[in-house]
Amino acid sequence: MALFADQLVNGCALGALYALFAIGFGLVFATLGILNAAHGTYASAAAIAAYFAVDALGVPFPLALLLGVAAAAVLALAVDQVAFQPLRAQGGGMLGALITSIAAWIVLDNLADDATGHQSLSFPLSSYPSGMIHLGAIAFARMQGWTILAMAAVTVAMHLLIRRSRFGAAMRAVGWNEAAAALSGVNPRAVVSATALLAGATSGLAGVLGAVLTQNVSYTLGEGLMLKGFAAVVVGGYDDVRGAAVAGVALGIIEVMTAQYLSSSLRDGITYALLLGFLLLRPRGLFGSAAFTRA
Amino acid sequence: MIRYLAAGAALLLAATAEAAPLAPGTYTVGFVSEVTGPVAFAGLSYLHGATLAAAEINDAFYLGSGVRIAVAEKNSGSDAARTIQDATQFIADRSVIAVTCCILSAVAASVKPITINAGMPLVIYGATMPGLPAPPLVYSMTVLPGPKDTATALAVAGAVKPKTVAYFLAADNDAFKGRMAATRTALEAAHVTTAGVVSVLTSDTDFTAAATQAMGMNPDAILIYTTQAPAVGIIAALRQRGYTATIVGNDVLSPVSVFRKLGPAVVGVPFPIGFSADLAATPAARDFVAAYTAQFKTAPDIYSAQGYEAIWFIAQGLKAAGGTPTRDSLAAALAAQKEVEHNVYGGEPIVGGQIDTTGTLIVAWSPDGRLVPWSGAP
Amino acid sequence: MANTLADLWEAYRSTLGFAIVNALFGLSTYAVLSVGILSFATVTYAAAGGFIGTQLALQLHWPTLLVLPAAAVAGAALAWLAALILLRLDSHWMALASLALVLLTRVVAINATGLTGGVSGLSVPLFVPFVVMPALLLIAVLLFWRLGASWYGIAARAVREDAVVAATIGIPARRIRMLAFVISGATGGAGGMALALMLHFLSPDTYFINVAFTMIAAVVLGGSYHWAGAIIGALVFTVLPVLAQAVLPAFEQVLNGVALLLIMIFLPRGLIDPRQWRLRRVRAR
Amino acid sequence: MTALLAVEQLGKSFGGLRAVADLSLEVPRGCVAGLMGPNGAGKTTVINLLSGLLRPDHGHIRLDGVPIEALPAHEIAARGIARTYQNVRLFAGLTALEQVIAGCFLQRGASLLASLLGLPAARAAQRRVRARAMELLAQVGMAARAEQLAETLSYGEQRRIEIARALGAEPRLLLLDEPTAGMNAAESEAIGRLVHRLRDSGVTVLMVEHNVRLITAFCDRVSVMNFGRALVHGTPAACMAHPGVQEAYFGRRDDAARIQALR
Repeated sequence: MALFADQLVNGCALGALYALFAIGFGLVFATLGILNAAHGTYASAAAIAAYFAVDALGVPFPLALLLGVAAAAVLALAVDQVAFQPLRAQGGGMLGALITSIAAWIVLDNLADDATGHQSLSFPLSSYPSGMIHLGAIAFARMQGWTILAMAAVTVAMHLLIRRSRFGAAMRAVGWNEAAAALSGVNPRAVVSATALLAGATSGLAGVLGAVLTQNVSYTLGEGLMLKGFAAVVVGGYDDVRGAAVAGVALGIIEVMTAQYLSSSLRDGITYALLLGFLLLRPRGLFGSAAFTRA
Repeated sequence: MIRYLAAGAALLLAATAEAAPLAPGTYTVGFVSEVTGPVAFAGLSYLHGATLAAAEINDAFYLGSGVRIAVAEKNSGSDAARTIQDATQFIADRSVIAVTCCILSAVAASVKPITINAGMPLVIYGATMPGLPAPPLVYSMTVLPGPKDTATALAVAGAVKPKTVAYFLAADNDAFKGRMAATRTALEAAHVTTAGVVSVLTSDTDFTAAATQAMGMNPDAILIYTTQAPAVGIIAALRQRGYTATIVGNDVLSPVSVFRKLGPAVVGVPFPIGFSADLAATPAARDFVAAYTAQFKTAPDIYSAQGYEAIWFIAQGLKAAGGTPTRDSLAAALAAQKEVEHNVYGGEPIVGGQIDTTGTLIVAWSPDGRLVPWSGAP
Repeated sequence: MANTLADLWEAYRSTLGFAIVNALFGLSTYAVLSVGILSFATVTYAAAGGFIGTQLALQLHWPTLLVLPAAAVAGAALAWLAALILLRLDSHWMALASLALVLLTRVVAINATGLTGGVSGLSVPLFVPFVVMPALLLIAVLLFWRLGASWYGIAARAVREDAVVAATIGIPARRIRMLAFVISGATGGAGGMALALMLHFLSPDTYFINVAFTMIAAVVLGGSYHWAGAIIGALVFTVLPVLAQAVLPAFEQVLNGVALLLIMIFLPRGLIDPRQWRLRRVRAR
Repeated sequence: MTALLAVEQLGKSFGGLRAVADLSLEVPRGCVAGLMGPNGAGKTTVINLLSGLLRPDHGHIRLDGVPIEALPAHEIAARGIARTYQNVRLFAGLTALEQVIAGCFLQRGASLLASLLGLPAARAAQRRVRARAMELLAQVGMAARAEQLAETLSYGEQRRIEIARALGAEPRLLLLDEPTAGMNAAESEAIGRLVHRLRDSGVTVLMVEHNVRLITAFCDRVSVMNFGRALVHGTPAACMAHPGVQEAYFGRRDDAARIQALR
């Protein structure tokens, strides 16, 4: 039973990373209509920036985490300006943005690989709160606890921001119809930039926390998050922060439990089958009401 | 310089008893490198080792005066298609007499039939899949890790006396599957019970759950049969979660980057190694370490040694072929070689095109980041 | 001179072979793009063609030349099944679902050891005369050329540009898309077997992200409004790395990404763009 | 003899909004029928229901007595209903001629295999389709523009090409959704004459139209809708005089009188 409880916490912590990643990914998709294949590279970049802040500059971990998150946000904004803005100006469709995001993904992944010297680095044990916490029979790493808390806090904050604030209303307006939003006094360019920043920051948070949890600072960090985070977005629904969070955590738990009680070779198969299943069984529910685009 | 000459002279006496001297000229070896892509960190070491070997061979006039060996490099980025293109370009280039390549087993398996079909001698420098060598055309300069793993596991079991052990296995890597199976059989024959096998995938990054799973089996020791990134992640997760008993690693733990990354977590973890700059035992090995460190500002690793051996082995074959060697005569000459004469392992017999080393060197990282012989302590 | 030419041919023959394989993958992607669908499932068809074709040759000793059409049939059959599922979705989700299919393909390739050799891979000890490769491409070109010139070509463009309007002039969009999937599957399946013949070894990673990337890059670079675009794009993208390696090996991959980005921004319709030709023709008058 | 098109108790809601409510109307063979109503009356929804882009919540649509409301759009096109769109929807990147050839899809007359193999029958069918498309372009006065990209043409020209494309399906009933929107008086007049020519060649036409003058001049009969319901059917003159219509268009009756007085 203690093993089950331990694995449940492990699954939650892993799922929290997927959830954090999925929140930003879904945000960009809902607001900007972009499937951003480069979203995972923000996570890698944040981890690398935070690592060098700790390793080369001796910055304390909480500050390094903020630096990493900020770096990811700025990177996301830069990618948006370089890879997506020109297409927006041309009125290019979603296919074009998908392809430029793949291009950005290739470029950033390779630069990240160069930055870490083609290997995986990790934060020195002494640099972050690394001990174990024992709650009764359950044992988990301190950082796992922080990760779950961070995910919960970000979920609540983002939900309130999107559903309750003026800015959130502007975001939803741009997502619905950019031209109409502009007419009603929203500055779409500002909303787009802010969305990119927010998405980059959440992905960056997932990156730094994930780098600590998995002792992996390299480009593979973002790639690993990418596929699972993407599954979480689809399963949870891209336009609802709570959905992404729940689905991300659920996927993490399913993965861990599958490996523990079934077989790790089934693990990815189950995740992707779940992804495909949701796409098929809830296509309209996920895509909204495109009443007569289907002939 | 003088020591090269001395080494060269000694080998000259040993190896060229009957062969005619080589016709003057430059003999080119096609080297398919992997200096970009997923295994670039090792790819560079192989290439450096190979270029150092060629320089030594030429400086020592090992092949005779006016005879030089050249290494022509083409980068493949570890992509099978690119490797094949590079290999066919070497095959088409009449001045190339042999090709050496491949870290990844799948890439090596793709290139092998093409070079065999073209009658081109192929020396594989990195891939560990058993069964790749096929004399007279295909040779492997990689010491097969499986037997060394088993020997290490038995030695550790003898010292630590575990009742039960758990295994970590990279389930999507066939080589490791075979290595684990052989070790498991040997350990079970020595009455060490298997508590369980935790499967991971080579692309995994999170090992907290896997570590929890293994520790839930309460093993007296844990043996790791995965590629480098998972092995590092598993050791880190196990130690973080408070596992203090014996962990047995494998040769992927040898690069110094692993120590830099894991620090105290990996100290004392035993694993077998074919070559270590810290433990260079023979004069040839010490010379290699010194020359390599002087030229590349870093100590050679196991990969550097394999790249180095590959070129020396081809040179040895060229010398044995004598006259004006062709790809055919080189192949025939390589097939006749019983060992790699200029080696850094302290003995390197060749059986069926596959090299081996005598004995098993079991090492562990010391707290100050050097490889030292394993002390036998848990 | 003749010797030099023969050497050149020997040296770059395999590059041409891979370019042809990539062109087949590009054409497979074009086949569905030409009805407005972005699908990564070409990777799946290629895997089906490659593994099934190889097993037919190894287990049932089919002659190699017969294995290629069989691989095309296998790819087409799988594509038909995939279409039954995917065509229920709207375009964005179709692209995502096809990606999920690719990920599942790798899971199957690892676990279906009887078919794929599992993680240890599958040796393909089959050799065909090189002329088979250009012949294969020629057949594909004939197919796409005839399709483009027939009523299917115009119906496909109508469905791509506006499936709703197409339906109201009597074009059964779903059936046209089914057809496109089957054509994509056949081309992808044959391409998968051709890749097996080039590589002589298949591993679970053979038919994975690399193939997806190559085929997308080929179509984007070459242009997705004419079948010739996929072929030109594949040729350029196969040769480019060989050249880039000579110039800036360390940043080769980065250069690939930058090239893709610049093409998409400055040449969004690719190198082969029939619309541009038409506009120019009108202006020239 | 039954009407060509008979709509019975047709209803369609979007969320809570009843766009079409219990609408019934008939279009006899060989006439030009007009469908009028203020903005938001549900006219375009009716066209979308008739052409199969929307599925009705209830009610029937009969073409020549056969119910078609459950058929997919391309089946309805095959049964003989073709349409144009309020905002011209031509295929990007295709020439004028290709647009019309696409419209002739139902007349393709060759199997895919025959076309692939280039069999003589398929080639002949292809020539026939091309000739027919040219003929249709000539019929709408656009033959000279055949090789031009449709998106480079003027709005009025694009509308004509859209009509030619719809005619390619050889419809019995042609639905025109505001065919003169954005046109000047002369262009509108020309469209009106074109519609008459079509009627005379045997095509029944149902057009949604705002232009009261055009309706009066060219329609044989009119149905007026408001709030998704049919207000009145009849000749154009009778409909215009109907008080409900006046109210629907101009607000309350006394307002309408005042507006009349102001003129």
